[in-house]
Amino acid sequence: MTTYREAMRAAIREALQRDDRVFLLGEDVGRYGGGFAVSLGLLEEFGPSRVRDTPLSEAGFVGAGIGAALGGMRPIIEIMTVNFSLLALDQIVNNAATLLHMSGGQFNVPVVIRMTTGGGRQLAAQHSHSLEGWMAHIPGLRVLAPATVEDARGMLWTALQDPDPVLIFEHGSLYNVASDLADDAGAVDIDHAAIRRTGADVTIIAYGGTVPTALDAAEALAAESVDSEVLDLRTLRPLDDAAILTSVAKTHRAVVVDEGWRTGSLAAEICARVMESAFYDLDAPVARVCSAEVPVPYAKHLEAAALPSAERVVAAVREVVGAHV
Amino acid sequence: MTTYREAMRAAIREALQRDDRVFLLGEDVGRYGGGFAVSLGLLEEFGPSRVRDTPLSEAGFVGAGIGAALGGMRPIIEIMTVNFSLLALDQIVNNAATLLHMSGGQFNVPVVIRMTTGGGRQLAAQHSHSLEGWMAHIPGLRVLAPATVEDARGMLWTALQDPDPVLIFEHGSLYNVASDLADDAGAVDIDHAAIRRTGADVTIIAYGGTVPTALDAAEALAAESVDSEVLDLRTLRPLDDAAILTSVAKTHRAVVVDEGWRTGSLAAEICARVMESAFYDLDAPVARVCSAEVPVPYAKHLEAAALPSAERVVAAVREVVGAHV
Amino acid sequence: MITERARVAIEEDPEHARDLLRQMLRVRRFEEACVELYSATKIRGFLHVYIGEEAVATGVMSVVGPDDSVVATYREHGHALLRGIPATAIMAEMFGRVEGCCRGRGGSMHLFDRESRFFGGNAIVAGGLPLAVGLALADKMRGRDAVTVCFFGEGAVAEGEFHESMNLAALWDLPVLFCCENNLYAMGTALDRSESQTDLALKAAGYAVAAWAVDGMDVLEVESAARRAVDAIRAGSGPHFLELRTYRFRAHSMFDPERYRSKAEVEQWMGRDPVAQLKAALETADELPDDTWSKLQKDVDDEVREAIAFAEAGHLEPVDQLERFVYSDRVAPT
Amino acid sequence: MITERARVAIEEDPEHARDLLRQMLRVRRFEEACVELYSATKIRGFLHVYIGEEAVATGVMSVVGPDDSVVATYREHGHALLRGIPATAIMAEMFGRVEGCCRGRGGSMHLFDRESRFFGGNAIVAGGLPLAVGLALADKMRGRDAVTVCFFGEGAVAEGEFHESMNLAALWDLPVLFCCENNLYAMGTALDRSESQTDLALKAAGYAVAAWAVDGMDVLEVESAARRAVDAIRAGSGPHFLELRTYRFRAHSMFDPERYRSKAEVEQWMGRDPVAQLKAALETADELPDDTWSKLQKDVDDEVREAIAFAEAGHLEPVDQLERFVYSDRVAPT
Ligand SMILES: Cc1ncc(C[n+]2csc(CCOP(=O)(O)OP(=O)(O)O)c2C)c(N)n1
Ligand SMILES: Cc1ncc(C[n+]2csc(CCOP(=O)(O)OP(=O)(O)O)c2C)c(N)n1
Ligand SMILES: [Mg+2]
Ligand SMILES: [Mg+2]
Repeated sequence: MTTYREAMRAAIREALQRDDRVFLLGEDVGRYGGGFAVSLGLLEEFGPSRVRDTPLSEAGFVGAGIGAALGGMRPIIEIMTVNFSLLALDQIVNNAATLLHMSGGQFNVPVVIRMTTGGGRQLAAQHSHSLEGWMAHIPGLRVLAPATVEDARGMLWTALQDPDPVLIFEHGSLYNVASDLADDAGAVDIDHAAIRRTGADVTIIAYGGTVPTALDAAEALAAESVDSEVLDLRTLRPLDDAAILTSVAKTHRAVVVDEGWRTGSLAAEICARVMESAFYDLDAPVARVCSAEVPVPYAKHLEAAALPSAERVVAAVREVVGAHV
Repeated sequence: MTTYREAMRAAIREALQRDDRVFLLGEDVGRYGGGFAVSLGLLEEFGPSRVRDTPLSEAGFVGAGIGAALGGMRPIIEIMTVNFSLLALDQIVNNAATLLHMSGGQFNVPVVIRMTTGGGRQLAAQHSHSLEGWMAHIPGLRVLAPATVEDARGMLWTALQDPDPVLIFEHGSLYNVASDLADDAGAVDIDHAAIRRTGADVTIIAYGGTVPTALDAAEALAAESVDSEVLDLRTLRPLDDAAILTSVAKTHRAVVVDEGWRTGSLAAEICARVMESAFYDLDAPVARVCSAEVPVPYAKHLEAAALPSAERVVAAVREVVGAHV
Repeated sequence: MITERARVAIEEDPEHARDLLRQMLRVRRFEEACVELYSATKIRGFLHVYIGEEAVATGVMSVVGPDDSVVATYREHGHALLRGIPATAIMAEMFGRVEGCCRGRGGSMHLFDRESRFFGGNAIVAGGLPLAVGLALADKMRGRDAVTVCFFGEGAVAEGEFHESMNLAALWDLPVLFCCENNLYAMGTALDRSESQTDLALKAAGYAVAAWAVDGMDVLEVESAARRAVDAIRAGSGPHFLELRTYRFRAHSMFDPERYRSKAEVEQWMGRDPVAQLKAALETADELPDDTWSKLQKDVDDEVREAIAFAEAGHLEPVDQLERFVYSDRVAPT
Repeated sequence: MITERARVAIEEDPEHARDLLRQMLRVRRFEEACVELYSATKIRGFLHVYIGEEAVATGVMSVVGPDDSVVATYREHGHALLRGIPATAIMAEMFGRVEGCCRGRGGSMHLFDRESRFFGGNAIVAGGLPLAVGLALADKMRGRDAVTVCFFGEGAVAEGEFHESMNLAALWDLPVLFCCENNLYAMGTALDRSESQTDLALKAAGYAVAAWAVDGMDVLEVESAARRAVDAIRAGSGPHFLELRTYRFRAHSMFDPERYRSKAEVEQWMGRDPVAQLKAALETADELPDDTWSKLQKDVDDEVREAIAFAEAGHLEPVDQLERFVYSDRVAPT
């Protein structure tokens, strides 16, 4: 069994081994071993130049990573958590996402920016954001959300081959998830969504930390003979419209599970797209299970109430499936 | 005739006169008169303490404004353009929007943050963002988009009475728009959307800089005997669901015009809400006219092609109204 | 080994010295309990303790008045306690109870108190500095004779928000006391790996801010430096910066294998334990009879025990209140 | 009034001095044309001219080699021209033509050129500094003997990104030359209203970065300082910071009523026009015969005229190409 954390670490190690232009930089990625212990041991293996601790200066080191990419390197930038990425948004939005276009195609920015995202660990309002859907608003970026150990192992290398900036969001609750991983597991495609469970009655669309939630809900629903298809988006920008529409064309019903706040969520985008492209396929409006629109509270019971849960997904599916089952 | 710029200035002047806790701070609001000349003359009238020039330090002075609000003042913070607000997002999202909740209701943040938004003036990729819909994702904020001279005149005072942070987005293309303004024009409500044109066949939903576009389109459509209702959202967070749903219940068709990039736009949120609440009222899927998903290019013809236009709105309405007219 | 300053200070006001000891001990014992309660899963989330650094907040807080404002970091249990938030309310907060100082919404990293002008509790490194500048600006504009004290770690110095805040405070001549708690590490990053120039007080010169370094393990030194700075600020001489040289004895948080520093280094610093130092000084001066010390310890232990009992007995905010405090209850604006 | 350095420099290499004059004049004439073309609505958006500041970019660029990298601001026509981007391509860019150096997508504020390692053209104040740090980091990690030169205004110094970049460059000992174009104003904000401490070279000490101030109106002074700094950087002594004291003769942009400074101040600085100064020095040294000067002027005027003609004759990118360059054309990654 391999944990998501170990898979991520193996992916970084492989990248450092295979391409000497690759290096890891971020706060405490070296001696500390990473805020979430993802890079533990890599400093010893690759040295302080390629596993590069930075001071607390998110704008500075994210911008430096972008500059290094312009200079021919392939940086993996770790922002300890998505919450701190707000300090680096100018660099991400105004530079990384924009330079290629502004320069008329001359300067691409082959950088990968990884960060931990999400709530559920009682870290309260400043440490529990789920901003991956929000970031997916920005043209010029590609946004990934590995939900499985296999994707944690395989998305990084593919992302590093992308000539343009890629953000990878690792949900904090996934690091300890373990599953079997083939010895030769390696790069995976990052262009397509994946069906994690096939079903006929409803499509539950999820990504990252909400995939296990969706699968749990699907299990519970199976007991009520509701047969759910679970679609893992995997890539949040660009969205795999075909996968979404194919599934919805089959089930005629969908529920989107998204840990982002409801208003302006990625779930809203999916609703809009399904309506635009499959309006007449739908037997019910697409439903959303998102986070409550509150800064995430510390207290366990309040936090749990704020975030999507299998129970809330089950309830939403029941509503969508309605009297038809 | 009063311009939008003059109306905004009159609103700031009135606020400075009426409440000695109010002050204006931002880059070049004083001697320069404001990057868009909104505050021209106010330094002379109110002095450098209350019309306070700041160094180039968006995080610093936005955070200072938030702190001053905690300390009992009523700051109006001007961020010269929305593009620079990316540098202050940590303060806006992690502090302004969050302090009330984290403190269990003890510390509200009565701050108003104004900024110029939008494209259309050939300012290219780093100076043409429309991020107001994006910001509307954040719980704890109220987001306003005055589209008329009256609202430019009246929204500020109401916003200053709000105990919580309010962002006001002023579309750069509106500053020179002029219309009659009553001598006694003053505070306006900021809770409701406004119907700017009544119509029966389709609801065109717009806000800020796209309201004139929507009205132009409605005029053109009238010539084709399509009778459009134009709804100006005015407040982007919280959305006035009732106004949207009432209009859609009447027209059964809607087109949202939003200068934000399409994916993850406010328009997507509106689509989702209409689907959630009025699915069976709809005669056609809600359509979106948004910005093309590109960093806004400099060249005039490319920029024009990237942004919503009356022609694109007309085309979208025609599609939505379809064969029924 | 007892410093001359300690000798004199104790001689002049032994009661005050004992009170400083008591304050430090309150923080120490409270946090020791927190660590245990964390292991017992009563407290969750991130927990950052201040053990070893108590002299800093104790010395500074001793010269701060009720109209002054305080801004702190996520390592702020001590600051909150010293500022006067009841131990009960802090502990209940960490238990996630509605009786907590933030109704359970903040937790360890977000303690707030309106009454004592304690403005958090900020989990974004350097995120509190601009707020402190603004609070001081408000005081200055309102003509209030107050000081805003802002605590932050030496790790924050690398952040842009530090730079912008120092410049604004100095440019506008604001009554801010910047207290840099230099414990030599930001998580696992030693100061010399985060700053090209490690003399932090010298950095303040770049902003024309008066600054000096202080032995942060000696509460009397800290108090005296803080008094000097606060007096100068109240006299109108603008922001001041103190580099308080200290050390955290424990891990950064509950998830820290401490691979970045040696046991020997930790032990060396523990030899300068601020609580033990002041206790020894009082003993040397014959100002801490056994029964006084016992009573002091007992009072502190009682306070902590009571806090835990209070927290245990606390209630949960009803879930239907989840969305409250996102916006103000719509009464008249404050 | 001719300086000793100028006398010697001209004596040693009159051809080179004439070339510096020619380069400054190229920038001057090109931008004078831009202003006219702006009034004629051929150029749109924001236009920020460098008139008065030409000695800075000319002197610095003179010591920068082809493998070095350059990062500039939105006031960068001069830098682009001096770096070797053809005037034709720059002018076409400002006309929004596909023949422009960025195919018309960038405009005045976003000139880029891959071949000459000219990395923009950044309209976010201080936004280019972290990029420069990263470019230098890449050079260092690849073992390339190159320097990254980063231009920015004194207004940028207040931004957090300046602070973070200086620290990173120094901490990692990177080959960056920070060129602070101190023209005393950031839009309408005078330096002493943006910085609590206005000696910018001294600020660099806070990062342990070698720094000095230079007369930015004297191209020979600038060149000599830049050479000294670049040589030191190439010799491995880490980042350097130059404060180049200069002045912009024109408004900040085309929308600036210039209410924040006096005509007298502007005129006084115009008396130190870098073009006029060097021309006078060459004349004094008898190194600028009338026909040489005429020829030089004619060449420059021809270049500008050609650029305009080229831009006028340019084409528009087909609208169906709008969404190109948001992502790389999917060929093999570079
Ligand atoms: C902006 C930001 N980046 C990263 C973090 C993660 N983090 C939490 S504490 C910490 C170290 C801070 O060190 P210092 O400022 O010295 O304070 P100390 O913990 O030593 O008291 C880091 C990196 C954060 N909270 N905020
Ligand atoms: C982050 C940011 N804030 C504000 C602006 C608006 N702005 C453009 S130029 C400028 C002044 C910059 O002054 P300085 O850095 O001294 O450069 P100069 O224009 O004098 O060359 C300002 C405030 C901006 N472009 N970027
Ligand atoms: Mg520290
Ligand atoms: Mg300047």
